[in-house]
Amino acid sequence: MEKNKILLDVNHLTVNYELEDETVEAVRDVSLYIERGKTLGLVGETGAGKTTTALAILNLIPDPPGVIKSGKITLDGENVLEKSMKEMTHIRGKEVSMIFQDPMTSLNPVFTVGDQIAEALMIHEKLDKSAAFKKAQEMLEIVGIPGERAGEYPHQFSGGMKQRVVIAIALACNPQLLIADEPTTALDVTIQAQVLDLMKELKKRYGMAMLLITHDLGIIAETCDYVAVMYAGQIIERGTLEEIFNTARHPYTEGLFNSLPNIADRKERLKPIPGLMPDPTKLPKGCAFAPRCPYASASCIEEMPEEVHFGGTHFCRCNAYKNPEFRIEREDIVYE
Amino acid sequence: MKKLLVSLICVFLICGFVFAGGSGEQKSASAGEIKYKDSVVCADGSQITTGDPQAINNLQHNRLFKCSHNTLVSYNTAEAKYEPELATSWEWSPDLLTLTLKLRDDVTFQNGEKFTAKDVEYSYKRIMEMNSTASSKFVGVLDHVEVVDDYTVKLVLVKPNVDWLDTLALPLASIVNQKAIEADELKGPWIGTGMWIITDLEEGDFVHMVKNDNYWGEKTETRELTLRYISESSARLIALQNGEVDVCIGPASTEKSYVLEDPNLELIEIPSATCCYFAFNTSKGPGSDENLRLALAHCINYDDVILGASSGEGTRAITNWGPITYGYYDGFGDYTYDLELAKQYLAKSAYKTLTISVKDSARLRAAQIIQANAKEIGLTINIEELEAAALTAKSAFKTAEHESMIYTLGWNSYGDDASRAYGKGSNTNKATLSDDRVMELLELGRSCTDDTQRKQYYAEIQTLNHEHAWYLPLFYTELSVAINKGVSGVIWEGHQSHDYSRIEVSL
Amino acid sequence: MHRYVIKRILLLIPVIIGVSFMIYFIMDLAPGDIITQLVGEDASEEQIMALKHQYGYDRSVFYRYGKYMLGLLHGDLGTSYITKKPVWDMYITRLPKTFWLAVGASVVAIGLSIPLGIVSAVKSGSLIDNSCMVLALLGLSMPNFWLGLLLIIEFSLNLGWVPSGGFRGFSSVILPAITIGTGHMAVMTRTTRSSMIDVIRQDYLRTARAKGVSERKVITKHAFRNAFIPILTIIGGQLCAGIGGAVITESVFSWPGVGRLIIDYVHQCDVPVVTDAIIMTTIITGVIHLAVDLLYAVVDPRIKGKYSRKGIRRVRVKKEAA
Amino acid sequence: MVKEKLVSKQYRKRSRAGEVWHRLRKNKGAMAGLAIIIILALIAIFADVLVDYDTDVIGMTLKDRLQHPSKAHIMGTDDLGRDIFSRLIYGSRFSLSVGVVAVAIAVVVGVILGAFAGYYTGGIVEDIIMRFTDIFAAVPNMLMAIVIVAALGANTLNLMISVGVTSIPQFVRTTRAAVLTVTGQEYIESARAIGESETKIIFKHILPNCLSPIIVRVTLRVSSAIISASSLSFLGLGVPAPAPEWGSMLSSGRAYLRGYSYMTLFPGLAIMITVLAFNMVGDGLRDALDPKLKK
Repeated sequence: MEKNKILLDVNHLTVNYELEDETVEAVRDVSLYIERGKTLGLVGETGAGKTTTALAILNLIPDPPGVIKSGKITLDGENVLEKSMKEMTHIRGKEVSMIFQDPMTSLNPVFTVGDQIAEALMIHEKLDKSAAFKKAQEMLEIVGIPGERAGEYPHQFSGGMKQRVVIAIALACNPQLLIADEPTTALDVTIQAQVLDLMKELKKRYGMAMLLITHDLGIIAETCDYVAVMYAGQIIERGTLEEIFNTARHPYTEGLFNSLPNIADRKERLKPIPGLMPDPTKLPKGCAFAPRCPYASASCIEEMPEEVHFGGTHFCRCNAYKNPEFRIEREDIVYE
Repeated sequence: MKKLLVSLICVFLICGFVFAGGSGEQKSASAGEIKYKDSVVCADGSQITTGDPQAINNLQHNRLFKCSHNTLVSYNTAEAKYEPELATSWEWSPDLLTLTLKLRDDVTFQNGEKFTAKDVEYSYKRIMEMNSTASSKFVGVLDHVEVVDDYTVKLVLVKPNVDWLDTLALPLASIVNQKAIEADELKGPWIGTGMWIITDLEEGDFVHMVKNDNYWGEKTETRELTLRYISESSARLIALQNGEVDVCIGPASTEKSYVLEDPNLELIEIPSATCCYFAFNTSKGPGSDENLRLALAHCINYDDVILGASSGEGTRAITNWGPITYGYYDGFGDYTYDLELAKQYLAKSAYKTLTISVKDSARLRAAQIIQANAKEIGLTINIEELEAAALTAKSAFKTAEHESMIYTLGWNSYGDDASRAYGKGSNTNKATLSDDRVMELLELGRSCTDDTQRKQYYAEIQTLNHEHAWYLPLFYTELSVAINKGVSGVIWEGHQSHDYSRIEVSL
Repeated sequence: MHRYVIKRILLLIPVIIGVSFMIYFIMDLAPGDIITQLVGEDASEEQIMALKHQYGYDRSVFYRYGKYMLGLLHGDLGTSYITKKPVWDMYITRLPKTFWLAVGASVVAIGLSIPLGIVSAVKSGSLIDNSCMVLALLGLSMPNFWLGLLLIIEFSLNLGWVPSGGFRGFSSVILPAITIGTGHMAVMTRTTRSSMIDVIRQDYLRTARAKGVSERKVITKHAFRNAFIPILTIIGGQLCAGIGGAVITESVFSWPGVGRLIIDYVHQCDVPVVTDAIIMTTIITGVIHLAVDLLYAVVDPRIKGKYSRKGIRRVRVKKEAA
Repeated sequence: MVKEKLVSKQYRKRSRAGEVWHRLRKNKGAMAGLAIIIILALIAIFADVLVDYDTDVIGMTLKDRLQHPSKAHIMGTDDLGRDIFSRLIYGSRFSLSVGVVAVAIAVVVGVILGAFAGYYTGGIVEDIIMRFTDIFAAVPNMLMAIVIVAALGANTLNLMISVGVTSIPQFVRTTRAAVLTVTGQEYIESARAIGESETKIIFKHILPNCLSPIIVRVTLRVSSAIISASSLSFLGLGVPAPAPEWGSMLSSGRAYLRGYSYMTLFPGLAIMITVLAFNMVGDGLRDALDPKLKK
């Protein structure tokens, strides 16, 4: 029973992109899990490996060049990576659905939105064409689009509407897990809020678990139960929403918060993290964040940091904590 | 690297299947009592464009019109005499200006109309007014036609012409039906009195005919006859070997062996009346210089020309005259191959270059060989390749802008045919000759009824040509036809207007 | 929509006039003398003069062209100088044969190239892809007339399976269709591949996969339909080329089609036949292009919107005077 | 330090041409094609040294006619006893020069017209140029070429002209499209702002930036020009005999298909290999000039 609480369990996942003359280590030894009905937020900069992790769950990493080098992904007790192509199609869209970043490009321009929603229903629910289309119209209503627009094509919809359609496709078959890959990044701020509210509401209604990928800490704060922070292909810190937001341990996480504008003190200067993420084809031997880290010591460059646990669910990967005295010099942030 | 490898393999495969050519399948001939094919197909390399006998005058059309239409008289090449066809008998007036013909009274056209003297009048009038290639044979020769009664006509000529019967035997002088033409201007002329009714004509493809069951003469077993156009000689022969056709005109000389090897096929070689010759434009330029002409005459290696131009399938021509044409004479013998003599002639000439205009590949090859021959005596020859129409225009009698050319002329059997090559104003007079004596001789020959005298006139023309080298005769093309062994009843003609009308193919 | 169709058809008219003018004049320039062709070389002066008058050769080329166009306006394509037949009749007997050849070639090309192109795109970089591309390149580089000859040698001469030429039923279409189809196939395979590769990278295929569509369907339904427009353009272009007459292939295979009609009569300086045949080709080509453009809208709904809008062809930019 | 590391090696100092050449060099097919073209060009240039025109190429030895490939004649002899190999070598001159000159004609005319049409958008200049292009493009290339050759008469120059003229529309359209994109760029506005003359802007600023699509089209067009030219020769509308143009060699071998298929095989292969080489280089150039198109 206890084991069944965990819907998705990713263990030591490593994914490489093997190009002609170089190898990109996109995901390095990532482990994470999601309990039923909960939301995990995956935060990180562009190129940190968030999307690759998500795609690996659906076994959708483009191959070539992507290769899952090692790891185990257990969904509802079954290893996803051992499934055949055909078995995977039964999982995709049925057990796990995914929403992609750019609604402009994630709908097929040559089919009506109704057909695109209905297709999932026809595959998984074995509905016939007209029944599926009817259900598709219902789904559109649910996401706030008049059902009669089902016969229209994606180019006739605005960005926010398209994302609603994408959500309708994803939710059409009541998946247990919804992976949302930066679902609002490409949208206007006002629309972002609407879409986010819609997702929250639907999540509640269907009792789904969700993996929310974003680089927007605000969204995380609003929607997630747990947060994992990724940097250069690794999860460098994980914990509950409160743990991360109130007692961030990793210097990078700290840096993320520091680079947010302070609404309370508008005159305060932003403190961005200096430098850029390392070239994923030439990752350093030690901590990938070391070159940018204000606390870095010589050992950071040489040694790969281990996970340091802080009780319960909270851990981070940082060599500095070998020194038990180490604490991040934290400023008080009022964040809501 | 992979790509290169694959390319190489492909290239080898291509080479492979070209060289790996096996021999075609063999069909066994069935024995038994003689049965005939219902449908016979004859293939040719030239296309038929019209079913109107008076619109055009060329070989492939003549073959068609010999099936579909009739003329008043016909010429039997084998026995060298004129035979009755729609006319039963004829008689010349003493002044050789009027020809009276008695006509058959049992002939109907394919549309059911009765054939009478009126049709002769209509047909000949139509030719005269038509302004076609055929008209030139009548215009200026025939004055008018008099209908004496239903079955008697009188043809009144402008001037005496002893060869007039020959013109009447040409397919262009076929008799057509007025009513049919007035009813349908396009397909009306298709209707004749012949054994074969043209049912379908797709130019560029085929002409289909069915047997006329009301034909007035003796009929064949064959029911349908198709003349098909297959332009490629190889393809034509393949079609014969595959049994798609029964007659293949002009198989390529290199492919004759396939015919000989095939037990179902037969090769017919016909002595040809087509002469290939070299013509100088004697009216101006280098061609007007007799020394240059003789220089070339003595330096050409004629055997090489035959070999190169016709793959050796030609016979040496001594005189520019048809071998079956009235008045043939070659008593003066060949030009000797003598480079020294040629050089001497050339030294006397002011010209050292000459341009040869040619149009098709066989003549082109001949020109190339002559070019190589001439080089040995220091005469530079340029070859100018022209479109058929362009060359015709350039070398017409009035324009005559060519310096020299290689030409082929299909000779007919009648004596006055020579005026095509030698007569003043004739566009096939490629030498642009206007020699007074030659013109006089032609005129004399035209109206001479005395056999010996007439032959002498023609011999003199040929001797003059040999002396002055206006035309250098090269060779007579050899004709061959590949046929299905069972083919019979065809009259093969040296001038290539074969008569298919009585064709039968035994099975 | 029909505004668009009507506009396109109207736009075809100046093109046809231009083409007719151009071809008529070029043909008229040709060195041959049609009159000698008609009456033969032994014709008398009077005959020639009469004919010159009859065909307007005693006046300027503009007169002849004007007369010709006047006929064309009345829907009369004129009569052939050589055969004296209405050119329309001559053309219309040839057209079906050319049409069958064009269709046969397209069937060969489409049937082979689309699967090959898709496989190449999906397995991009693999041995299969490389082989397909090399084959396509070879097909592209192979002169039609040579391929035709090779096919005749092998399949007609050596094996005796099919006729070597002429138009006689289905079996005779095979070789020429393959000959033309090979060249088309090469182009089409390459187009299919590159177009598919562009589409395969698109996000919406990921969406389709994520909702559980099988890989096969993702490619054949979702990707192919999006990749189809460039392929459609190529098909249209090749059909047009085919209708114009594959001159070379038609002469290799003694095919009695439009191409041979043109080449035969070009040699004989038959101005009306050549001009008419080319005009007809232009018209049919224009119609095919239009049909293809309309099909775009069926394949891709985004294009439909463009057709209904006015003045999409050219956006006029007024430049300010300096 | 860190920043430098992040600059991908692709963008390390290299001129655009150098960059293209670098990418092209990695494409084995294109390099093989280039090698073939260079060899063919050398053969064509030194054809006179390799074979003697008068004796080997057009000199006839009738006793040697129709000999199958052997040591003496590695590709056999033709119907007039001429060595096919020698003729092929000399024939490279015609095929290459016709292809190159024809495309040169088309490029000069097409690019100038296309540039003006693209620059003076919306004006009468564009209208006239594009309507003419439409008219030319409306007639199938091969038919157009046949009509032109038939009118001008069959010789090498006219062959080049006819093939060239039929290629013009493609270049007009390609150039116009490229110019249209470039004209929208801001540096053209600034050139205009500093008062440079329009002709100068077209030829100095716009055209050099439109080169890639034109270069690709040139290479690919040369290959189709070679095919067109040999097709015309095959129809008897090309280089007049006895010049050994490959297409006309093929055409004359047509009568000897049976039993003497080598007469058509070798010229056919020669045409194919040449065209293949140009196509491979063209493909390679396209990929190299436009990295987007590569996988």
